[in-house]
Amino acid sequence: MSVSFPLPSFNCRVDCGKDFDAARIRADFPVLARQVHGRPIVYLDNAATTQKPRHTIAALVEYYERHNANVHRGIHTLAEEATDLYEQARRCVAAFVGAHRPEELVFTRNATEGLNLLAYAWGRAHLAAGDEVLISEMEHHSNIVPWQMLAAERGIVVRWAPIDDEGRLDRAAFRRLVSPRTKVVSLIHASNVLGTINPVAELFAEARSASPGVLAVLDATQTVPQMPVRFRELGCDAMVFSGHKMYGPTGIGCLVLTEALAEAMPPFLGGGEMIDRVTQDGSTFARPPHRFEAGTPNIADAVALGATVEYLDLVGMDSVRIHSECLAEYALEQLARIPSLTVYGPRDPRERVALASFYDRDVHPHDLATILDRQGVAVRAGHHCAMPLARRLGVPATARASFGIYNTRDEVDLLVQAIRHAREYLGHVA
Amino acid sequence: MSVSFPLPSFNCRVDCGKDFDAARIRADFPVLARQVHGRPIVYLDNAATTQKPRHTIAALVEYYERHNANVHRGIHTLAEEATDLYEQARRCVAAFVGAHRPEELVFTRNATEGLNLLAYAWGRAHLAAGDEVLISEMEHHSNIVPWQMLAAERGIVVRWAPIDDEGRLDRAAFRRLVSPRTKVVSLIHASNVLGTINPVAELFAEARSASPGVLAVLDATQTVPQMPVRFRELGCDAMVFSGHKMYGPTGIGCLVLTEALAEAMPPFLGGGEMIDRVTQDGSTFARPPHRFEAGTPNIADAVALGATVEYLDLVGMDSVRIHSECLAEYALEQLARIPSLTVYGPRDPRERVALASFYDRDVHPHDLATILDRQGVAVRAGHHCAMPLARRLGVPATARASFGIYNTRDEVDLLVQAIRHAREYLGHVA
Amino acid sequence: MSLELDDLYREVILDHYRTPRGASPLPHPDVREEGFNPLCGDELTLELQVEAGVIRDLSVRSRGCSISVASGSLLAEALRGKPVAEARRLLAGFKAMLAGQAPADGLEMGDLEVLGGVKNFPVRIKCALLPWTTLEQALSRVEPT
Amino acid sequence: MSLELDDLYREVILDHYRTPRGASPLPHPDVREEGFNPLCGDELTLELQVEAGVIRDLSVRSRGCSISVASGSLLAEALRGKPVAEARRLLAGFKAMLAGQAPADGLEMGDLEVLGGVKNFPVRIKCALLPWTTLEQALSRVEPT
Ligand SMILES: Cc1ncc(COP(=O)(O)O)c(C=O)c1O
Ligand SMILES: Cc1ncc(COP(=O)(O)O)c(C=O)c1O
Repeated sequence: MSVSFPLPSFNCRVDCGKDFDAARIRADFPVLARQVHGRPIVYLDNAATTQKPRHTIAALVEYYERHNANVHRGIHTLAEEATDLYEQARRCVAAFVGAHRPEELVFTRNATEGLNLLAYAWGRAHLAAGDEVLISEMEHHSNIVPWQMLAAERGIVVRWAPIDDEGRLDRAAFRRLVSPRTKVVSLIHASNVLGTINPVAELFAEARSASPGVLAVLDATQTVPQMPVRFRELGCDAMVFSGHKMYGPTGIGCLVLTEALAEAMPPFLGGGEMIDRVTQDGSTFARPPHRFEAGTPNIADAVALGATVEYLDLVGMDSVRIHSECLAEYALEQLARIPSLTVYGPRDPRERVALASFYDRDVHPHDLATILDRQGVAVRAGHHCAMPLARRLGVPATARASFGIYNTRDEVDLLVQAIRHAREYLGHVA
Repeated sequence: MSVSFPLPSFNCRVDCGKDFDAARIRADFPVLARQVHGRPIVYLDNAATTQKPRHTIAALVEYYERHNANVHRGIHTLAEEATDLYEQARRCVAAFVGAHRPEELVFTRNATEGLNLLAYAWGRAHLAAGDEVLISEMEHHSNIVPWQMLAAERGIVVRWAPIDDEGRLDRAAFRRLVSPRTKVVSLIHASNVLGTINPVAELFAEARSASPGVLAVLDATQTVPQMPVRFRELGCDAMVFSGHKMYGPTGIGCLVLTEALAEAMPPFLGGGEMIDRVTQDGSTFARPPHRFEAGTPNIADAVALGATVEYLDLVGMDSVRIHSECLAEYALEQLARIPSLTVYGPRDPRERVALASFYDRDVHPHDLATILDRQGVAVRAGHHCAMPLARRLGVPATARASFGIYNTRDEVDLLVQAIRHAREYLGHVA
Repeated sequence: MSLELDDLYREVILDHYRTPRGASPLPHPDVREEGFNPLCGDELTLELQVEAGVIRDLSVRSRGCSISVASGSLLAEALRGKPVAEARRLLAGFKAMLAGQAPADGLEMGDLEVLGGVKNFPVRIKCALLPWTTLEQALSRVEPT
Repeated sequence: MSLELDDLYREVILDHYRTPRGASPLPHPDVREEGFNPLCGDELTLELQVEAGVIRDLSVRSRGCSISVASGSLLAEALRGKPVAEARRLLAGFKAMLAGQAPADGLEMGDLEVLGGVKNFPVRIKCALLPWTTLEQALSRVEPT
């Protein structure tokens, strides 16, 4: 059985000078019809979570109205359909991110759970006091706290690779930090604050040559929605990302693992679905990926994530990447015209995903976000779950505009205009 | 801001002789319009997962089409709306299960994650070699495997309270098993195989008098959808259940905790949302419930679970319980007329939730399930994630018919008829 | 009752289910292998006696549904006295049949073909395969490839 | 720009933001308390000098948005020289105001009322509250209730 979701049938005209047929894409996202404070919404908080195309929403509705059942153990028709849809979604998403086999993909709640799963299941089985986990100064809390918790429990050591003043990882320092004691190197693919895309394949190769058995982990949460990401080409053993940041539903994320890693890893959560045999004396466990999916999975959202990547495939991730580079370039250009702003991260849009964090000398990020909201412009203000990075940048908070496939250059103009308004409103030169 | 979901406006006529206005309720569940192998579906696999009312589905659609944003840290309008909806859902669900305060409710993926959270976070902080965890012979794997994993890691001991031949917990044996060494007593509220409702308030009181500091954990997964469940009246410290088995979406469940327990518990997963302050030297954590909700939560499904309990409140859980008892009684009566069947669990429907597991002397449960499916009747066959119980019953598998609020006595008749057909088809006396 | 169901529950299958062949334990098995399907609880014990590359005798004792029991019984009947190489060919052929693929050229499945209808019942394929995957394990211990 | 926004950003508030009052460290504080809002990163240091139940002097040094800075500055201005009991009443009154509740009978909020508009901006309430919840901590150390 296969369920087909209604899909759009346009060809993306990708052209840096134009807007990548954004009008057509926008029509796929119902929320963009909303007004906020009487203005059409300009949604620039995509790095926090993206909006959802109607294909994704329709997949949820179709699943619940036609096929809903529990998976894997059922003999009746709905159970068979639900199982097929769930495993089909696994195949779709695995293919989308360049896994070799569907079994390499474990469904989690979000990127955070994926990283914790590694720290708990692999970390507790394979790390001992004195072993080092190397992360970077630009990590999201989800790639910091799990390792710190393990450090507190097991005496492992968390090392921090610093960034340079342009917001790039300091390559020389990184090289000095990797050593045979480095047992894990876990890196953010693109920073959710700086926008920087890290040369992770090279970094993992360097780590591996210094410490052959190192576990290389990639947090691809910000890159999967913005560019083609091929798991097997990035030199990592494991990769995590979140569905809700790639136009999919909340509550579903992925942990991609090489077969070798998956086999070497004991289970994390225990319960139904992940067992082989349970007796009063002990239990044996299923093979990956089910070993890591205890209890009833988030079936509907996995299915909807499958529909989402079908949609993204149709839009074309190469086109998405061009669009994202164009918007990054345009946004950097336009924001640079407001002299009171400091914009963080590298200047070259080819090194960035489509987001810009900035700090206005005169207007605190929270005030900016509040005043922008009244003009319909949604940006985020705060530490963006990267407090050590905020400290490194020397600011308590930044404002961040982050772009998705439906955003346009016009919206960048609206953002800039809104910032100028905000400055004026608070009595500063626009 | 408050969002209103369309709600039905009928008065349930509850009367054991009638069918609790099931026709009206059925109309709320789109999937029930489906045909399977040319027959209208008779969905009797509710203990595995229930179907969803259109209110729940509509809440998902409304969330994604109007309010979607990330929660807790956003200043813009959508972020504020999404946060309000999410916290409003927490309040609804907490009230629905009789928690004292919304902060007592932690959103998880499912019941399984809730039990693992306790075993990992509380168990690893408070249990040492030789401490005992007491569970029963009728537990679901999700209340077995997490404790076994902890036993393997920490040398705690898992003790099993036996059941009697009628499928009730053996009270005398239970009393003999509780001692000051008992640090956790974790019990299923109603068995997903036997249907037995355990007298948990009394059992927890007994455990507490033998071991004053014992942690009392309740797996209420099968009772929350079938009867009024009041957390604070059951004498437990923690309680888990799954949204998808109570007419809500997949991917969302709850762990309810007393304030005292929540405060005494270190975090489980680390990442965004659950921190207070993160520095390179270590982190401090937020207060409950957020301490236990790392990363972006499953916002949409939490909101939809809130809509689901609004729906259930309207139907009225007292009425649901009467309906469930009536169906249990009728099903037991009718199944007893097939002499080749052994039906498990106590005879008195007041001691049961609405499900019946049975074994046909002549027809293996898988064959039965396959043949029933061809007649549109969906039942489950297998060990129902309770292998130790299957072993205790002395059968490799059973067939199980489990009922929901939309099932009717007519459907019980169809089930019985279909079993007779199956027997005939395989050459046995119907 | 639908025609398809008759595809699954052929008379031959029900006969093998009611009176499984080759179900007595062997006095001196060279290898004993346990098979288990965690999804449904089906179990079986398979024993082989192998001499000079030939399966002299075998036994399959199943505790499971009609499909797994019949599949085990048909397996026992089909392989008694067959060379191990032939058993491996039939194993591959059986898997192919249930995956809906064409058999290897010239391979005769004989009575085993009655289980072909199982391919239309995806959730039951594991039942039919259980004796064969257990055989695969057993063979790899007798005579590693 | 909408009227409501003017409710939030009153001229008085912006003035306190630009030139916060009471922002110099005290030479001999009796208590020093750090306030922190993990959701947004706002931080402040509050110092008190208390003699015979009266707040002789206090200092609030904020690193945060206009609302939290202005709220700290207004707090410092309002409480200097006030009895601790009075400070507690104002604290309760301030919380009530932001929760949209009526103040206790006869309580005069004075200049603090300019922050009343914050209640229409739920996500900014925490900004306005931060100095006050920090004060609450500090008072509980000076003079436990
Ligand atoms: C009694 C009981 N507990 C726990 C569970 C596990 O629920 P979930 O798979 O949703 O985590 C189930 C589900 O079958 C159950 O019936
Ligand atoms: C780079 C990065 N990693 C991880 C996460 C955590 O994602 P989630 O909250 O969905 O687990 C985020 C989200 O902000 C992120 O930007």
